[in-house]
Amino acid sequence: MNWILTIVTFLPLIGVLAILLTNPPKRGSENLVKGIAVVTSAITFLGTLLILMRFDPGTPGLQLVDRFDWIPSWGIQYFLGVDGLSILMVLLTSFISMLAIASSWNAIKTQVKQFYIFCLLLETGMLGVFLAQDLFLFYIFWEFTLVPMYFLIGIWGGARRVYASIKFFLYTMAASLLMLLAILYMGINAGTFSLPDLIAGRAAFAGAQDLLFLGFFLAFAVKVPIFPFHSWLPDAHTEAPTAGSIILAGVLLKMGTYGLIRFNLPLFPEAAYRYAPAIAVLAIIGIIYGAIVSFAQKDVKKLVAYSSISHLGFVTLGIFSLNAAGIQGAILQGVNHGLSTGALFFLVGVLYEQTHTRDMSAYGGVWKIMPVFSVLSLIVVLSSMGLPGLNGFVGEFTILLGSMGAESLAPRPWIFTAFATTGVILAAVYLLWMFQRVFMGPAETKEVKGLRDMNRGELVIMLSFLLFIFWIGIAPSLYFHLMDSSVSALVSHLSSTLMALR
Amino acid sequence: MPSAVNINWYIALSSILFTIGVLGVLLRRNAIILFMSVELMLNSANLLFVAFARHLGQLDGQVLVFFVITVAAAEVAVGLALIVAIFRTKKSINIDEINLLKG
Amino acid sequence: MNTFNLAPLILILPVIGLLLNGLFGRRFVEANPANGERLTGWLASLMTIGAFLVSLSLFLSLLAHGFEPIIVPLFNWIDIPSADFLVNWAMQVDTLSVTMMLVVTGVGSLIHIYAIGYMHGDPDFSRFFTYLNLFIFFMLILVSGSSYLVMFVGWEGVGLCSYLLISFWWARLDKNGVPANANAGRKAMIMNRIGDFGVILAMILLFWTFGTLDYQAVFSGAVEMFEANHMVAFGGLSVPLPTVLTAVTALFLLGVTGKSAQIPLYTWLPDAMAGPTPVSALIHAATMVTAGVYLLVRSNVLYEIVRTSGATILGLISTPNLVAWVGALTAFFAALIAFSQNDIKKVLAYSTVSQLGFMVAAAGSGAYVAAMFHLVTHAFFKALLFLGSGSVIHGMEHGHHHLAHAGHGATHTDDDGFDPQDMRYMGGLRRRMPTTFIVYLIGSLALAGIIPLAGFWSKDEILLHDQTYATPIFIVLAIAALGTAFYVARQLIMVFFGKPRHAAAEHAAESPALMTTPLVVLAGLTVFGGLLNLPYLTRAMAEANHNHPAGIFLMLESWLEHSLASFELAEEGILALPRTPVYLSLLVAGISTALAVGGLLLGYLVYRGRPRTSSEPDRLARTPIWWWSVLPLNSLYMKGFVPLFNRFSVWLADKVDWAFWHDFVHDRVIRDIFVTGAEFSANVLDAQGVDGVVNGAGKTTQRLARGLRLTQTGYARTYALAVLLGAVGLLVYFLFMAG
Amino acid sequence: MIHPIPFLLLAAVAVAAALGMLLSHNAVHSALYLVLNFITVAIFYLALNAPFIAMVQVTVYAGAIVVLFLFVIMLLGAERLRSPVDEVRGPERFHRYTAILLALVLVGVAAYLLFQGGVDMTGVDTTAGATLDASPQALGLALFQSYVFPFQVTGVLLLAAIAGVVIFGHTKKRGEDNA
Repeated sequence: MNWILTIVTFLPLIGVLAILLTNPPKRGSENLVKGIAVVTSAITFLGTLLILMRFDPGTPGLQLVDRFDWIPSWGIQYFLGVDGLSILMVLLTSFISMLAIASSWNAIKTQVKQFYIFCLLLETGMLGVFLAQDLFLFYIFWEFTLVPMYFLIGIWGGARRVYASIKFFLYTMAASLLMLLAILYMGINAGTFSLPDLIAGRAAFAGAQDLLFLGFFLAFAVKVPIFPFHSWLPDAHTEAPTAGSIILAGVLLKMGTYGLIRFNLPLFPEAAYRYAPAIAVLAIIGIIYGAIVSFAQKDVKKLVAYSSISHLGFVTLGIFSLNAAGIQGAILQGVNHGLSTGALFFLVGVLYEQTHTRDMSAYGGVWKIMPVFSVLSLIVVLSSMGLPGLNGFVGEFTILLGSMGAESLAPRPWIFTAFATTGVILAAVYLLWMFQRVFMGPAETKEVKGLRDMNRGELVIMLSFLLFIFWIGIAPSLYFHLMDSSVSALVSHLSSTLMALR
Repeated sequence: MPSAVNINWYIALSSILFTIGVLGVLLRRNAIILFMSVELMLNSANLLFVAFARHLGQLDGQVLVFFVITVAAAEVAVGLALIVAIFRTKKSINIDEINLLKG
Repeated sequence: MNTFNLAPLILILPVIGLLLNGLFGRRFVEANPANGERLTGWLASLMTIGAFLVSLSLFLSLLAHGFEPIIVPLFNWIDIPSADFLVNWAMQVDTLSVTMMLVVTGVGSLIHIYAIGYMHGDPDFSRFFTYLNLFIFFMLILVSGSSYLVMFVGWEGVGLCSYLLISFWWARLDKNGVPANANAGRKAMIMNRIGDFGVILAMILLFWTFGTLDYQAVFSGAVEMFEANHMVAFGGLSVPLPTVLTAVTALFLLGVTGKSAQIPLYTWLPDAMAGPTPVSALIHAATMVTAGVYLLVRSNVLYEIVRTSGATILGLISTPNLVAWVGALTAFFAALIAFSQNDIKKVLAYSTVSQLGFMVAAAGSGAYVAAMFHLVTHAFFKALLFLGSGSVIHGMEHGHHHLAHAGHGATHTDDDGFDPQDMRYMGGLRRRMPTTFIVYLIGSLALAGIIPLAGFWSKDEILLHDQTYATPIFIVLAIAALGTAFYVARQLIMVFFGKPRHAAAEHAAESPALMTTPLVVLAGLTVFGGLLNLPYLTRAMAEANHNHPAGIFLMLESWLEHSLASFELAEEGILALPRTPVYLSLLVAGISTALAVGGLLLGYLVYRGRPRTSSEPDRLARTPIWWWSVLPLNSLYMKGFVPLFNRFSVWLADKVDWAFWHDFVHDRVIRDIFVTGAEFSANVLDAQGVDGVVNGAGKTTQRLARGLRLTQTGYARTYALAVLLGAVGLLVYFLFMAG
Repeated sequence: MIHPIPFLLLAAVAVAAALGMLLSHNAVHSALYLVLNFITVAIFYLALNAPFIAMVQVTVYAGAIVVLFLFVIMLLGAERLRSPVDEVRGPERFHRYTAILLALVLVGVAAYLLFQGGVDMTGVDTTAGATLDASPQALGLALFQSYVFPFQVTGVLLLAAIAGVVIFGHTKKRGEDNA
């Protein structure tokens, strides 16, 4: 027992407790609550850094394991562990949560205490999802994240917040139930819920592999979201408050891709090979469809939301390349998308806070009024577009590289790669069009002329995003090394099944 | 620190929770809080039941808890209905103002 | 001593410049416009000049160290051990990259200095120089990277700078309220991205074929596999090497057509003239657009393997030939289109497209040195022409300004339509702007290919090569050369000769020395640039030197062949590279000169004294040539494809995704099913079953409660306390007394 | 059973939540603290090999009962109250002091017992609990075999409760019998 993972996972709850114990704040002086939330999330981030320090990139297996029997009669364990597949996700979670919480300092004016409590609860849930190695525990965390997010959207969201939050909740909940069935089936048949044991005892449920694979896949596909399960995303993204959007795009969607890598691939490798081409087709449709649809959007948040579908199509494609380059690229691209899209939502939030409109036609010429903001936005847009030297490119290129050499997409993987690469063109089409509509042109309206540039706090948040955007773009090796041994173990596990299949 | 948690730990915890519940009943005037405190007391008792069931290796403790929960549910339902009814007439749920039947 | 470890400086210097200017430039300029401009402008220029000096020292070091390529590693970039994928940030200093560095930083420095004068007074002065340094930085990465992926960083980076600089005046709207500048920048970026699509796929194919993207490893691996006749196997594929390389080279060609503005992607370059003129000179004439040519020359081994193997695309045409044809046709059509342009910069833009076509054609037919030679000379004379046109525009604006202030306005009511770039408003400027006129004349004649200016020698080498190996391409290029001379003549006459057709032209003034000095330097380079790769003047001289470069002859070839592996491989007999003849062919030189002079004369005959007024239609306007010169590719894109895409996108977003998938399927179908189920259980099951029982039980309890109520008295709390007292009492009793 | 560290952490949460409920100004907060307490106790149940009870605890207590509380609080608009301190500071000082005193006695007795060595564990097979079959099936069997009569009575009680609530909840119209 190391306890470090447990402690970090539940650290935000201490913040929740502290916030609960504060006096009911008077309107306008909620700084204590905000401070507690920011500090808690910062400490959690430091905690994840501590995990990183104690993490040994050379070990492929789970590390820093916290494991004991929880409900022994059902074979359920309390089992946390971290490995190369999840370490980056854990860091991303705490980082994005910290920035999201910090970014709400001025944005949230009502029910401040509750807001931060939900944010911190959400953080615990997300960390739990990425750390849990027992399927039952995982499922609890997985569902638990829905609740705070539901409230974040439903209480502090935009005009259609109630609709969006209910849709978000029902949609993801419904899909998760299939996963629950699959989990129960496996747990009952194998007598254990802990992932390593299940992987070792795959034979116990190999007969129902296809159905189980689909059960998991649907739950994750909705979360990612993979086309055509994306219908909840534009609503949720658009209506959520800025912090909600940042966390949603930055972390929650990654839970889907992470789940695919963590559960679908090692538990059902044969099914993964069997369905890889079909899923890759969906991924590519997602890439192109998301890009084309986002080009037609008038609402800037919706545009970014659809762009997520496109970006996550790349991630899905990388995962189902089922080779080292593809999967590593997918994991890194998950992080990249979290940073870039998170930053985009933050930037949109800065604008929205001042003008209260998301309609791009209401903007134009923002560059003239907000030069610093605009330059930083440009960098983020370029990062999202995949400009080499920034983070997006590294991930995209690695994924495309993986897909071209994918045995799983044989005999003609290059067709997949070629179609996916059109996403690179389309990304430029919609992002530049967005950039032009918001930032270029003459500054005409009164709202735009009255904008103020970023303040110091916003600048600090933005620079934190940019630090990683540049770092991953210029020197991503460190990040690849973190996951390398785990991914290569996973890939050799996969390819040994492929050998057996042939 | 003793290496393992045994029944005494649960007794301690249960007593503390029970006492808090008692204080809630006696100190608060809000009838709803009062009910909550009662729930807390029932809950602490339940905890002890389950702890003893575990300690003694018998299932009966758990069965009793089941009954307690049922009764508690009924109690809350009725109690809250009462509060609502009282609130309708008195526009207050201050327990100290409900003394109509003072002898 | 060698200076190779100074190489990173050429990247660091521009970064310093751009950081300083980007962070503080605006403050400097706002604090003190005159000094601030000087400070930021010269800071940027000095950084570029510094990079030039470093390049020069690299050049000298290479000379002293036997021309062998040096790799200067910086740090590792993408490293995925389990996928065997490793790309380092590393610079390759070899003769080819140093040539490009010298051109980029040399011409770049001159243009920086020029821009200090040109951009004077612009509110975004510091932003401009930030971008310029950023551009130099990326361009140097492009030419100095030691692998395709690093090259691609620069490749995309210069595309970005191009985007930023074309849309530099993004706030401007044109007469129709269209944000033309911003649109042009976007168009350039998207067109380039279409090309990048090809480059990305090509790089991925290269990786799976050779396991690396480093130039040297790729080329040596390619030759090795080619000799051994290896099959390439990955991702379930197994194909011969030439097939893969055909795909790679064809995809690179797509990248080249994007970056170097060839058919079918050239349409962004004319629009790119919306940017400030120094940008047009630096990026859209001298350096960035030649990146495609650089890529072709850099990949010479791959193209030559395809040529040697005889592999073709679907049995139709081999990729080097395709490259040559794309280049030749672009050269031809772009020259034709230049006929019909009235904007002084648009003429130059199409001329650039056309000249790039010459280079691409040369590279495609195997004349790599000639392509590079033309690249260098073109950088000189086209930069000269663009800067000259900038000077003209500056002069015209000055004249127009002068009018407005001198109150001549009354006589020029048509001023609303005035455009300082429109050649129809010019005329007779040679008297008002003598220095500009002379340098512009030199540049124009070089462009037309008049001996002994630089343009003649490089173009002649290309023509000679194709005359020897590919006659059809030679013919197309020759016609393009004729066309070039013709539009050059038209432009010269319309701008500098005849009578002024607008009061602004009458009052135009010569530009300041800061602008004319770089012009004069470039003019000097244009005059003497031919010496760089002077061929042997007779066949006998060539044979006396065994057809190899010596002395002042063919310096560029002797320099570049160290970087062009296919030269050596051709001599070893592995590759069948067609070697360019090394002596001046009187036949080709004669034809070329005749075409140049003929074209100029023709132009003179057609446009002598024309147009007389700014509204007179062009003399060719009713001829078939004019009709041809409007190649409908741009219209096809902008009027055909783009609206189609827009409509499709809106349809997909509004109808398919929103109305159908979001609203209908989710909010109607799925919800209705749910609601129906819920209503059934609520109305049928609940109301009749449960409620009946409850009502009956309620009455009973009501009666009971009536009775119970009587027992309640007083404060609840008192009772509670009593209960507690009792409980504690009992507890104590049992524990301590009953025991 | 359970490791001391999580036990103490959970216990701390449980006590803190209970205190939170006791001291909150806002009845809604009290209810939420109560939920937290219930959930913590549910976790104890899980640790004590009582999964079914844990589930019932969460669904019935944390779910149904507290929702009912919240519902009533919202219905009455009673969430804002005077501070607990003010509330207590009333005429009934006697009550207050007696209450606190008695509470202290209670805790004191418990502490005394524990320091005395606590429950006599001789002869008790503490390992039996770990292997005790507490599955819903076993519990159900116990309920319907040995405890079937109490079970029926509970059912009647519940019915009575439902009926009572309906009657109380029924708004009488003016002029209706009000006996």
